[in-house]
Amino acid sequence: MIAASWIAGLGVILFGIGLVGAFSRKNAIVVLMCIEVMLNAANLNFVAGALHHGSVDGWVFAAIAIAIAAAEVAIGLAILLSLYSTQETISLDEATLLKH
Amino acid sequence: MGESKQEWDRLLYLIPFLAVVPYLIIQGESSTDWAWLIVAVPFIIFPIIAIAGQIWNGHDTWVNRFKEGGIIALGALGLSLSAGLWLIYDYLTTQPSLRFTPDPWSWLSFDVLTYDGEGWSVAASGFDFFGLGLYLDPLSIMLLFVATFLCFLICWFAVGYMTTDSINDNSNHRFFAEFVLFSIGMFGMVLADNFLWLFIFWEIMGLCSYLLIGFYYWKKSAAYAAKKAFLTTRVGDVFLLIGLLMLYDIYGSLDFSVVFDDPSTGVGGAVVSAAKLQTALLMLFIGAIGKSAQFPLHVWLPDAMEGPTPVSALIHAATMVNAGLYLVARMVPFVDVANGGVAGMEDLGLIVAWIGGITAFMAAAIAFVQNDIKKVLAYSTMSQLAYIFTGLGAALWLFNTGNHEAGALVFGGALFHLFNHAMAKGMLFMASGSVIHEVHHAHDYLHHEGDDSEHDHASHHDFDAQDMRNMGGLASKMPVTATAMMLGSMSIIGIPLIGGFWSKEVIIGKTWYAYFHGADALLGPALLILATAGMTGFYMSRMWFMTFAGEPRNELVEHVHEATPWIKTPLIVLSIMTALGGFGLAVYGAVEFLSAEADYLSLHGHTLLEQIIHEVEHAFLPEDMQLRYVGWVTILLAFIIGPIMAARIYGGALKEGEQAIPLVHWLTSLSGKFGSQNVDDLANSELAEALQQRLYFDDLYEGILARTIVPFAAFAAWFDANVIDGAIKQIESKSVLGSIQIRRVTTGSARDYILMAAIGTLSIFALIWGVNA
Amino acid sequence: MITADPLTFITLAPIALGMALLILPQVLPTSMAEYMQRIARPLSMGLALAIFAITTMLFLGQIGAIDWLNILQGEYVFQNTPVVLLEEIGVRWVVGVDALSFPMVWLTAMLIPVSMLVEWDAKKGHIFHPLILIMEGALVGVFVALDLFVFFVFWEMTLIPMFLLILVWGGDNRRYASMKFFIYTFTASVFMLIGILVMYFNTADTSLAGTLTGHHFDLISMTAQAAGSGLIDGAGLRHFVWILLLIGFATKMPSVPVHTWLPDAHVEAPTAGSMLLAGVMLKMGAYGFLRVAVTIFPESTVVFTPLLLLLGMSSLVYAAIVCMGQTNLKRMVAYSSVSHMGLIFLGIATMQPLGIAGALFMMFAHGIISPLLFAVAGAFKHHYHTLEIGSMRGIAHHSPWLAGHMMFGWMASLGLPLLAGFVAEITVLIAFWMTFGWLVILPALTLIITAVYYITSMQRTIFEGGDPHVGVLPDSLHGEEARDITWHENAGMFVLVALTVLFGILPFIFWDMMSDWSTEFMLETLIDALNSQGVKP
Amino acid sequence: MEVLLPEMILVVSVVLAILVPNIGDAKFRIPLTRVRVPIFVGGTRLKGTSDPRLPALISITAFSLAMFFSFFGVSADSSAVEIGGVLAVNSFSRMMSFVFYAALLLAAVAANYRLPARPSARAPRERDSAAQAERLVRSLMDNRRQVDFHILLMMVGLGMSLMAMASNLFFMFVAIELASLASYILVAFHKEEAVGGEAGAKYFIVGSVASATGIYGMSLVYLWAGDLDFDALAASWAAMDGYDPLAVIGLGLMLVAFGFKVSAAPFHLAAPDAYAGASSPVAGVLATASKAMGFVALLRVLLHVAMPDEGEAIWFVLLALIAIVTMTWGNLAALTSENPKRMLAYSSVAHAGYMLAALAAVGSGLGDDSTTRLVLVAIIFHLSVLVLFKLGAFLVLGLLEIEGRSHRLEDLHGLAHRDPLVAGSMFIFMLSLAGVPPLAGFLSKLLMINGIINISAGTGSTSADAIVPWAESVDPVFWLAVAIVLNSALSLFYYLRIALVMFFETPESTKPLRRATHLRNSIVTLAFLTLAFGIGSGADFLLELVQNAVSAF
Repeated sequence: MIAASWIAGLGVILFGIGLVGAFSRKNAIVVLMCIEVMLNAANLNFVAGALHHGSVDGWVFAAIAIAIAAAEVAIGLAILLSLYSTQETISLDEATLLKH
Repeated sequence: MGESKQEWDRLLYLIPFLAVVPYLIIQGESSTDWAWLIVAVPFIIFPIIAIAGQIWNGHDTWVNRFKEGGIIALGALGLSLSAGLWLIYDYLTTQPSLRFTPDPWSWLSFDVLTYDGEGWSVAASGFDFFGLGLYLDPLSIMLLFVATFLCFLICWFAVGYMTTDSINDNSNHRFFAEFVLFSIGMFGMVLADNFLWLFIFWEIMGLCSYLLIGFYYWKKSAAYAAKKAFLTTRVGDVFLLIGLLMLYDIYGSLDFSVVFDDPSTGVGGAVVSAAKLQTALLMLFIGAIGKSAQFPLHVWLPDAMEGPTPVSALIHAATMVNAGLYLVARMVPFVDVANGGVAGMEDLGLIVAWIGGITAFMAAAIAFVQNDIKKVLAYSTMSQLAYIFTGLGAALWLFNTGNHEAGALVFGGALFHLFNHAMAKGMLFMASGSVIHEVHHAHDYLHHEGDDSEHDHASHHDFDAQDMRNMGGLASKMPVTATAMMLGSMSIIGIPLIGGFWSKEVIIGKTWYAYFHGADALLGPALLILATAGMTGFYMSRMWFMTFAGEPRNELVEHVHEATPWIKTPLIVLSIMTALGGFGLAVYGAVEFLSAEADYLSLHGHTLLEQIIHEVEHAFLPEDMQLRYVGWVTILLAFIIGPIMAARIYGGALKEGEQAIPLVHWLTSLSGKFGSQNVDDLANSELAEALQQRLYFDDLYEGILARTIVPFAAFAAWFDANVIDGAIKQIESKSVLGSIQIRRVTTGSARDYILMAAIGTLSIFALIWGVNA
Repeated sequence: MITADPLTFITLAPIALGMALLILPQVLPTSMAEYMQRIARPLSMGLALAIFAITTMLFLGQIGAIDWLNILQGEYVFQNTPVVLLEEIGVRWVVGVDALSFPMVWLTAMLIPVSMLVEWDAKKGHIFHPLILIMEGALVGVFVALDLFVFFVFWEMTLIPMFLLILVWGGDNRRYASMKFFIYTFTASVFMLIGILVMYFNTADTSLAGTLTGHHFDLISMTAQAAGSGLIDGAGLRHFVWILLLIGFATKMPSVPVHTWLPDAHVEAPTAGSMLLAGVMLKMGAYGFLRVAVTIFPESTVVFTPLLLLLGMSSLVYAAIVCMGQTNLKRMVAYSSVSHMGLIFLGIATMQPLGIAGALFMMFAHGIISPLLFAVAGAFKHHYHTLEIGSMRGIAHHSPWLAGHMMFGWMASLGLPLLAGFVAEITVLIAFWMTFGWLVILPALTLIITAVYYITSMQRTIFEGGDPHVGVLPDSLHGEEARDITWHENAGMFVLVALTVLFGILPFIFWDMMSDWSTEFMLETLIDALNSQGVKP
Repeated sequence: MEVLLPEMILVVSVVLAILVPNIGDAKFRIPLTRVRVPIFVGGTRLKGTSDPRLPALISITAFSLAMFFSFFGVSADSSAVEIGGVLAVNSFSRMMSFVFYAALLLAAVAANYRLPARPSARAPRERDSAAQAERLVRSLMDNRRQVDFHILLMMVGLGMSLMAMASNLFFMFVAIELASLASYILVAFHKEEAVGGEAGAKYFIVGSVASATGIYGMSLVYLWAGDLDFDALAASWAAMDGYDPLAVIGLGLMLVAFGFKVSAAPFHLAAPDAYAGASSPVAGVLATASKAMGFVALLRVLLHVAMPDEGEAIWFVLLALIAIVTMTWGNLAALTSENPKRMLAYSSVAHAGYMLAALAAVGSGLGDDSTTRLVLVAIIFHLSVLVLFKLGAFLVLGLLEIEGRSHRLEDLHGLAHRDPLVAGSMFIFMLSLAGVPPLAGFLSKLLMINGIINISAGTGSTSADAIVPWAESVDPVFWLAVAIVLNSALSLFYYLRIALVMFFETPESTKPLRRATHLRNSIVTLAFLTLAFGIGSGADFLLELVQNAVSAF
């Protein structure tokens, strides 16, 4: 059995990757993926917590979080489509009509 | 003269006004109970004239029937005069029980905190209120007479003078309203029973002086002169105000009755410090200097002649300028050590005398070169007032050194000179006004024929009806005026037996007396006024000769004639007053009466003849040999040297065939006998130039102000807009800059937002870690 | 209601009517709306006059007869039955007047109809006059409110109609001026708000206190507490609160160096706005200072007397000097207001009943005179379309009434005796001499400076035309014929002129109550502070 | 279940909104038979049910009812009803849901004019000109979007309301996500302009990162405590010896998520873009309801969980700093903003700063129960009245948006001439935002400052006899109050600028505004309520309500 701390550690790494990706990548789809990674880091923590504390809650939380992530991706893609339809770009650096 | 008969009809309107006092007398009322009428009636009348005049401006009835308010003003002043005479009569017959009436009401009541060494508490006594009451003594009685009498007469004069000048059309209501307002100030100041109200009325006079000097407001010179007069006197007034504050702090009251009761005891029984009191009195004196146009605040008076001539006559010669003298005269109880005054204030008297002496001499010198008839009179006024100041200064010194008797004599003499001078100078100004008026009319008459009005305007401006160089030989054309002016000049010069002689003699004599009795510092003023006596003889004679004697220097003199009926009457009345009144009063002991040494005007138990001989003997042959010489020198200078010098330069007989009334005619012929001396060299000298420029005082003041106050004010305005407000604006503009900067942070790229939030989060963690570590 | 609780009526009725006249035409059908707009002006004037009548009746009937020497601090007349407004935080509707506030209430009630009269022909009168009516309610509210929350509410509420008056009816630069006016004074008063809240925090948990906070805003109770055990423990905090209050009040007065909003606001404001601004709004500062800061923190006041002296003196002298450098008539008059307001601080700084009474009378007298000045300046703007002093000469010929009022107003303002301003000046100066001695030379010199700028400005506008029949008309007239003021301007100015004379000759009408109140105020409030601070003459 | 009546109404309404417009004459042919069974869903829509105005009607009715019942929930006695261990319905949560529903109701009313339904729209025919055809197509599109919009709006409401009731941290997050995800779409719903999609995208991306961070933080907390029930967390926190890094970091990361919701610096950067890009009613919802949601979350986590019984909370300094930076940043940035919506967004940032400052004062641990309650009342009161004037201001912009655009200051020019009543209302809103008495904004700001002063003013040394020693001795919390008032003063600049252009400038078009009766009435009502809740019995009533709610917190 893998110790909960290892799982949580993986979570830290994933969260870091996700966060760094979120602000370093221009492509909105990639950023969306990074967000997914961050959410997965949280899922790992829930799982680790469930293991550590021996409660089921963590598993449930993780399952629901996955559902949230799915919804988020769906909504995200839809919104990005609408961005694309008006500005023909999904680069976050180029969609800057709104600023200052 | 049908026209003038119609004019006199207007006087019917005066009857209701003049009937009031007789009615009250019949009702058995007391004059002091009704003294408020003197001030109140003009107070009610002046807004009526102003507003009615503005509403019915140019309306036929208003112009012709009411003389644009002149008749109403005359009525009000007539009522004041009658009430004043009633009061004076009562005083002269029943005093001293009438000395003063208590304050009928408290105008301002209040409390003051005092410190008793341990703590503060509301003062139990003293410092409680200001009121307004009536205060009568010989001084105020004399001034009341001068004020009411001259106000009435000069108003009478003005009705003729002002309403016949086309330039005043539709603005005379302004004149009369302001004139009446002025009379409120003068009457009130004379009657008020405390220093505060004295100051209040004093300021009202200042206002009217301003308004009336600026009567021809469109003229730059008039507006400038008005401003100058107001501001210069304001400087004095402010010091006067400080003096009042100090007096109030010392005595806890400004009521004459309280203060004069025991001048050496202050509020709460404190002993009055001579140094403090002297400072207070000096402050008051600065106020007096401003009002009476003494050096160094004298610059406004000559310019004040921009006002209409009746104004010059009343305000700037006969009444308002006396306010300063009145104020100094009121200081006597403080310094009179024989009657409980505070010792150790000799310097006050010396300062007053020196200021007087300097001004007297300086003004007389400047008067030498003036060609404007009113300017000569203005400087003469200044000089004569300075005489009185010198006398009062000597009196203050004598009182303070314990020499009560001599002090009282010179004090009385000074006040008597005030009276004589007011009468004479009022008349002189009216006479000069008569001359100016008629010359002006003659000029208009000459230039009107066939001219269109535009040209008229131009010539109107070029011609100076006041310049004596345009006159000469008017004696035959204007007999009444010439005589009046002659008598007035004589009085001012101090020709023996005529009004001013009696008082001037006393002033000069007693100033020298004070010098002989220890006031070494008074030598200067004594010499100065002695010299001035001779100079007065010169410039007054010069004025008269230039105007009335010799041959006409301008064609228009031919067309001059005394036509206006309202003008002559006051001249005649005042001529009599000047010629005989001064002598008469001197005989009746005016000097003793005015110095409060005697309770009544009387012959002191002698017969009239005895008293006349006594007075004459006393004047010409005083017992003190030193004073006898002084007296003779005075007479020599004033009577002989001055006029003869003037006659040598300016005198001349009338043109062949012209006739004036006998005395005048004789005088002009006499002046012609001294030949004519050419003084062109002297007239072109630097000294003459300096005198023409009024010894550069005006330039000096203006220069200083222009170089200090004006840039300073501009700097202050700049400072306020750019530094104080600039700081606020800086906050605003810096905020705006900051705002633009901070908005740049919002780049529009979501990546940056995330990055910034991440950095923010990290720094927050670092911070928390730091705080907790 | 009017007889039972007149103060509430005169506060709320104008606000209610004003709001109704503003809002109803917007929501009513067109014909009724037009009718409403037509009657808005007379209706406003009617209510304003009614309020003036009520106030005068109160004075004649009752207030004038009270012996204010026996009225203790915290006792007010015409107090209403308190109404709880915000139970949670202890706010109640309590109104009352005493000799400090009543003259101000009367002044407001008098000035409102006068300023309406002067601006009788204002554009969009159906909005203008109701706004002035709202202003009246707010101003009266400031003076009668005895609950600091309500006081503050009215205090700030006065800004809103004034802001709109300047913004909509103002001059060319009204945008900047209205913003500055609002922000400047608002900023100052939020400091005051902090001060009030600290005071609030220290009030005792009595029956008045809010259910949520346990404190209350009741001024009477605060005064009592301050007089008893002291409202705030610790001199440091007391001083701090005092300074916070001072910031708010001094800015409103305004005192140098926080005065610069005033000239801008005045120059741009419409005539009625300037009149009310100078006539009443400035007095709010002095009133509040005495009512709150001095009453509740007498010791701090005594400690900070030098500061008051400094502020008052610099306002008086500095503003007067700045006046001399102005070329805009209204701006000059505005600075002269600053200068005159300096005397109020000086009067209070003397710590003499006489000085405080003088300061009160200054508030009152300036409240009559300065509206006249601004009415005159406004008439210049109205009829000559310019306020530049140098742009015209000899106007007296074309506008004799205007020139007359100008002359009168200017003279009244420079402290001519027998006019209302003189009484204030002389009394403050007497008290000033007693306390500060030769320092009086500065206010005294200011009297000269005041004369200089007033006389000079008059010289350059109404005099010196150079020709008896034509003045030098300003370019801004564009060849139009110069006219005199209209009948309603004239009437309004005449009222002010008459009152200036009335209170100059018979100052005791209000002076007596002010003086008695000041003595009582001194005895009850400041004298202990003076003794405890060991102040010696 | 009747305690959840408002939420039930919303759920039912969502279902109805999905179903009802689709009711038609569709028939289902049973396979292999010819029997056609009418199933009523699909086919040719019935005239009555396919009316494009119907969804709006449903949502407005639903929100009204929900608001109504929520209100009774507030007034009811404050004993909580626990549901499933994750929901606690009490007067506090009802108060908040009341506020949420009110805001959403107004947004729904406004959206009615923003997304006009055109029952008359039809498919273009061949003889129609190209322009006409395009217009017709757009009308049809608008009609289609009605349902989506209102469903999303109701979802937002549902999420927010559940969030206010959550007694479990995870459930709270889920509810927040529900509301947030719906609101992302609402922002992107503004398709008339190119910026709508962009605003949605940015808001979505930044928001998702923030919530991902928050969820990660929550997972750390779970790792630490093993339970996410608030009471359990509070107990764990109180029992914690020293500070467990997991708990502290988890708390910190959650603050990021909430900070984004309340738009606190430095997480607020996307907010102005989102507000400016969204349609005004939506922006109004973001600025009021969404912000209130964030604050409720903050209150729950900070005060319920992470507040020690005595002494300073670990987050005190942090929050105080954030508060000051937030309010200053917001006000400063709003100062020169030329876009009214952006300006209101920045102003909303500033208001978040004020509330954070009040919250920070509680965190200082100087106050007692009553002062804490006072601050809470202040914050909730402020959140409630924000709906009046902040949303009101957005509604005015929405009114302008109906026929034009409202993203330039020029669009407001001369509004007073075009529509005095609306301009007057806007003026009142602006003054209230600035905190000018006697408006509601003043009272709420006063309560907050008062709370701060109440907490801190007593801390100064009483022995200090001069100002400087006293100022040195007083707790720094006091200066938060000064910061708030200074910022209020600064904020006047831009609030008054709105008033200025409305009264001062000449309008670009002199046409009177469109008579959007309900919207206009709403605006005027809000203005009136802003006044009524500022002083007097109205304010008294609301305060009592809030106090009642806070006592259940």
